[in-house]
Amino acid sequence: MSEPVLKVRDLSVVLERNGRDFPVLDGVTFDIAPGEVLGLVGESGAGKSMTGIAIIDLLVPPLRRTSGTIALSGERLDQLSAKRMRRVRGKRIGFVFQDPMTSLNPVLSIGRQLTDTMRRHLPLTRGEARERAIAWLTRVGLANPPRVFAAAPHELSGGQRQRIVIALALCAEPDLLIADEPTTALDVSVQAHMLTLLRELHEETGTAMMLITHDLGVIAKMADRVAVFYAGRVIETAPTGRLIGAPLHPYTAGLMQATPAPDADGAMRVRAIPGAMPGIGALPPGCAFHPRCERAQAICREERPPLADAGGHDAACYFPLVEEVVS
Amino acid sequence: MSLDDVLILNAVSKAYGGRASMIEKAFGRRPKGLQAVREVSFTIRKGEVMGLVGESGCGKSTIARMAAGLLAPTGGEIGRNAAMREQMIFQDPFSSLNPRWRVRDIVAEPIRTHRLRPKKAIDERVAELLRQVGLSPEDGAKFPQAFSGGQRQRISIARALAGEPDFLILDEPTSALDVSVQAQILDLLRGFQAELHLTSLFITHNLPVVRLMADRIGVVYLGELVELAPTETIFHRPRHPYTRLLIDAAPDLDATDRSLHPIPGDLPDPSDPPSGCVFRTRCPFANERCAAERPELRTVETGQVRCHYDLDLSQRAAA
Amino acid sequence: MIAHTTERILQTVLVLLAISFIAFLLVATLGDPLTSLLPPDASIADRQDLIMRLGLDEPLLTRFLHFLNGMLHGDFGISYRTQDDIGPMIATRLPATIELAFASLLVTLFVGVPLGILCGVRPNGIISRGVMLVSIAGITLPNFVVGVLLIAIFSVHLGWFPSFGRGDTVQIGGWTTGLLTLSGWRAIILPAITLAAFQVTFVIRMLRTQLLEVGQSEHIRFARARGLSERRIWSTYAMRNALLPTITMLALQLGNVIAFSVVTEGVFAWPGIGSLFLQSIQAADVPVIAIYLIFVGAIFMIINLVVELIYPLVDPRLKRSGA
Amino acid sequence: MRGLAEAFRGRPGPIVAATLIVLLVVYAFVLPLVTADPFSMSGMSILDAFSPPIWMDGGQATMPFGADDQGRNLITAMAYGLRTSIMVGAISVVIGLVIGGALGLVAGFVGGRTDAIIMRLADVQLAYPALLLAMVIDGIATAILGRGRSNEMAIAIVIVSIGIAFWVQYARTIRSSVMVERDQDYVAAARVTGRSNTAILIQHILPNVMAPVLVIATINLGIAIITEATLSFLGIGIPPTYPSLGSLIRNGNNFLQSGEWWISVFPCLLLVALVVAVNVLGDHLRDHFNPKIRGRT
Repeated sequence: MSEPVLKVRDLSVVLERNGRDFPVLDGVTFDIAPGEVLGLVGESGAGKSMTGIAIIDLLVPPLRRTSGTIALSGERLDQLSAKRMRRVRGKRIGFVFQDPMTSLNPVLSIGRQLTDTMRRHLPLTRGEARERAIAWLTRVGLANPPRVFAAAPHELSGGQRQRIVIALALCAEPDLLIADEPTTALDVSVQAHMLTLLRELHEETGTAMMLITHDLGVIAKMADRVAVFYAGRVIETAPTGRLIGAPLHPYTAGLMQATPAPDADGAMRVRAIPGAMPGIGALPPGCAFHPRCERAQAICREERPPLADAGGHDAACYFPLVEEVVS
Repeated sequence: MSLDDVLILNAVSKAYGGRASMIEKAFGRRPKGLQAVREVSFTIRKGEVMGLVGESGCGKSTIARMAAGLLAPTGGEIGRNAAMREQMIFQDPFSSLNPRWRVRDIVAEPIRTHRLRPKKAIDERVAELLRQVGLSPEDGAKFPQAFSGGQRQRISIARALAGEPDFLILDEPTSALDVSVQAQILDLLRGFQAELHLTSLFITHNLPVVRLMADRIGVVYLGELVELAPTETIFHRPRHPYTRLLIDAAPDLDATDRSLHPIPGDLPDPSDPPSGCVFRTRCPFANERCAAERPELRTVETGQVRCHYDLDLSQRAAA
Repeated sequence: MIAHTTERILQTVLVLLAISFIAFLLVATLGDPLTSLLPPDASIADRQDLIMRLGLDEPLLTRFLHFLNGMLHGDFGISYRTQDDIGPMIATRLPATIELAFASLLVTLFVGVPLGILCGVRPNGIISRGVMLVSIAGITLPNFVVGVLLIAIFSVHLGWFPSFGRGDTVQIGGWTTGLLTLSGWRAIILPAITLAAFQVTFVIRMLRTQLLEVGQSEHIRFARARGLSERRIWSTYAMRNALLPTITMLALQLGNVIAFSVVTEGVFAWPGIGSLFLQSIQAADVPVIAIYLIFVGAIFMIINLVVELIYPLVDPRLKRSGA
Repeated sequence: MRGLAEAFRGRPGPIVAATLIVLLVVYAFVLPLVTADPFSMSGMSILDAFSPPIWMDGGQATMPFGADDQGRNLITAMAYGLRTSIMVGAISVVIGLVIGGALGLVAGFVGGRTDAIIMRLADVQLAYPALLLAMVIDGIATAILGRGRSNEMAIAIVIVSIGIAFWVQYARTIRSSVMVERDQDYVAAARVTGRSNTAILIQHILPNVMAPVLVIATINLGIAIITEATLSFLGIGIPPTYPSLGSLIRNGNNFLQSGEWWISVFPCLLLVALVVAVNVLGDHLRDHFNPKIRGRT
């Protein structure tokens, strides 16, 4: 296997409140292979977006990274100076934020924002940057690129803006694209357009992608592999098909059953997990999921299960759903 | 209005804006209004759950607010029994509870308003309702700020049940919630549905959710009701192209078929809707007739559809 | 857009007419011009003559039209207190007020803007915290107290600057300026600081709040995530968003500047229209008060209008929402 | 009450400010009960005229802050002046609040034409800063009522002038808060339940707009006190023969040049202390009640 594009080991982030540190991310570990799409899935507050922000080192107080190594194509990002890190952001890691309505600077033209970003990272003249910007606007499927180039963000729809956000993230040709809930703020019909665009660009450029979402449907269509987050920890990773076909962790299974869907007979079913995900500072000892877990036993309450390495489908659980297949 | 009809909407429309300014009046110009809802008709029968689906800005929430009597229609009429008790559950769990009221007063308000219980029995009733929605009676002494989004929706449900409504309106009740919390709320609602046989209007943009909850579903596009049919008919034999495309657009959990099915084109400007059929600009079957003539809402078998043609849409179109 | 502009201009004119009418009513109903303007031993004929001359026998609306017409031709009426024409009274005092306002604007720009930017970009720095602490005083201290304390320290105790007047002035055409003499410059410093105290703190706090808000916005986070340099982010991406509302708010604070100029001119016996207004209030000189009201109202409404009409040209967000 | 106690926990600035306000109020309302009015003949002693503060040569223990040109003991005169300033400020805030609050509540809740009329009126008034307006109203009242008015009349005129000059701000604040609350879903829920407009306005909306009203009333108390002091200082408001902080400073200002600085500077400092304390408290209350900062966590 070749060197992973991104290698995250034991990443931990804390939130400082009243002089005390509360864990927000705890020992997050995963790899992204070249050209791979890794899906990060979980509920709000599980730490998936925080992971993305921590990788590009944009955490702001009271949040702080306390441990972990982050390597981009072998280079340790966690050891870079702030100045060199700024050269990584945008140039080697592109980032797409969730809300296209607030992601663009309202008083600068689209063209200005694109050319500024490109000229920061690539040796381009003003004219070349403009040409490339227009090419990118065409590439992300916008009609009449010269008009869009001169337009201000408020003149464009949410879908158009998200296309521009994607162009901004990719215009310096990064090795890795982190997309944080890129379709959550969009309607179903626009969402499918955006996923199609992301898939096309991913196939054309070969850029590896980290796709953060709470939507298992998006995961099923887009991701090669999945990491499931719960209460700041990765509790299961697997190739998408295996995870959706036969999840090992009871939480993953519960999450899928909580999504309303027709069963084999075509009847709709939904099954809720009792209780709620523990908030920051309210983590129980042992497995963070044990208070809600039907299978929990004494050891789950006392000792935190490690993310067992089981040949590509790993779950942090003492009593995984080994043989059971969830329909 | 038959005894079994709880609410009748007859060609109901709602237009916004369009107040002429001084100058516009002087020049005799007509201001551009926004037609949020256009000639929507349907009837909700006693004991059924009617669902409305559509994308944001399609007018479904406006319909809900008109059904609740919060907005007056600018055209058509809404028939309802004057003595009918209504309740509503809202999308935003934060703004739907008065932050200065204790939970027990919030839940008791409909009981007091409609004098549903003698004064002495109110506390007992509130405690019972809080237990029913999965909270404890002690929670009644707290203010809404002490609760999470999911718990707040439970309080909203308790308040709605307290009013012993003849008709319940749910406007995106789970859209602000995470999947696992959504499942809990849907479970709770389904339980009450089965137990109390509530008549309700359930509004959402989420197709699996409406499929789970509703007996009949209305599909709304650009202010118009384009299709109305029993739930399983909508999903197995949709008759409007928009319904078909909407069903296909949402990614399902099947990781073996990775095809995506975007609806072609963009949503038109709602203040300047297309001529004829509102969906024709994005419809794969559209022809000249669709641009020239606005289709009627036709009754077909068990449902109604606003399309000129009888299309076979039971299969997903090829990707 | 054009319809909108015309409508706003019409509205402004209407409000100005309303203000003028109220001011006119004050003149017409309050005080008795005959006893104010005529000597006590004036004859019936003299009285009759004055009534005719002032048009006091005509209907109210006609008199209002005369009043408006007079104003358009530079005839603002006669002061009860000094019996002079109000127009020249204002004209001779206007330069002093304008120079004072200009000097305080300079102080605001050269002190307020840099400090505001500093406090917004480095909110936790030692200097920023100090500036914010001092600015509490600036925003709460009454204008006249600032003046009195400045006089107590810099003119009485230290004797650096004069405590009243404009110093030596030079006449250039119709304009009397104090900015060409050393004593004129020394005289304007304390009043200018007094008048600027409020604006400076206002600009600092406003810029700081705006920059802090913009600094936390999603688009700045996105700009950082694209690797743009901090210098570029603050100087272009954040500053443009922060400056517009600050400038607008500052323009809308003009009314307060006018009010404070009255106080400042009172404290420093500055011979501008503020102290004229003050003397008129003390003497219940209604015609001058009325003209001053119209004058201030007109300035405020016009600035408001200009800001509102120019804003869309500067802020692309509003380009199309006007119509 | 518990909410109020919680509002101050761990915040030294506001605690100091609140304590200072309590002390100043005690000073202003208790000292005049036990001392002769320095503005009556019995309260002055011309022999003590220009007596300096206690730490300067010739200072007297009975006059720690010195005496003014008429031999009034400044510590007593300032208590009387402070009492006038606090009362004028408070009553004018109440007047502005009653007028503006009622109009704002109605404008925000009823909307439509009523709202338009009230707000156009407010717009015209907003062309003038409140301070200037208070000056004009005071000046016009003087023109109507004539020069020879009594001290009590002068105080009443100042109170009304400031009250009227500030109603717009209350009206606008309350109107916009009402409009925000009016569109909240909890109001819609109450409507669907069948509550009447009056019940919704009083039981649902009013409790939610009280916080911003309290905040703006506190902040405006400071501004009203400043306005009174400014008017009196400029010789428009309260006459120099009656004690208020502004009239004391105005009187002292005559002797600033000749070196008797304490006659104006001490009332100045007292005014500053009062206003800064009120403002710190107001700022704190504003932050405390700001839903952007608090709440949804």
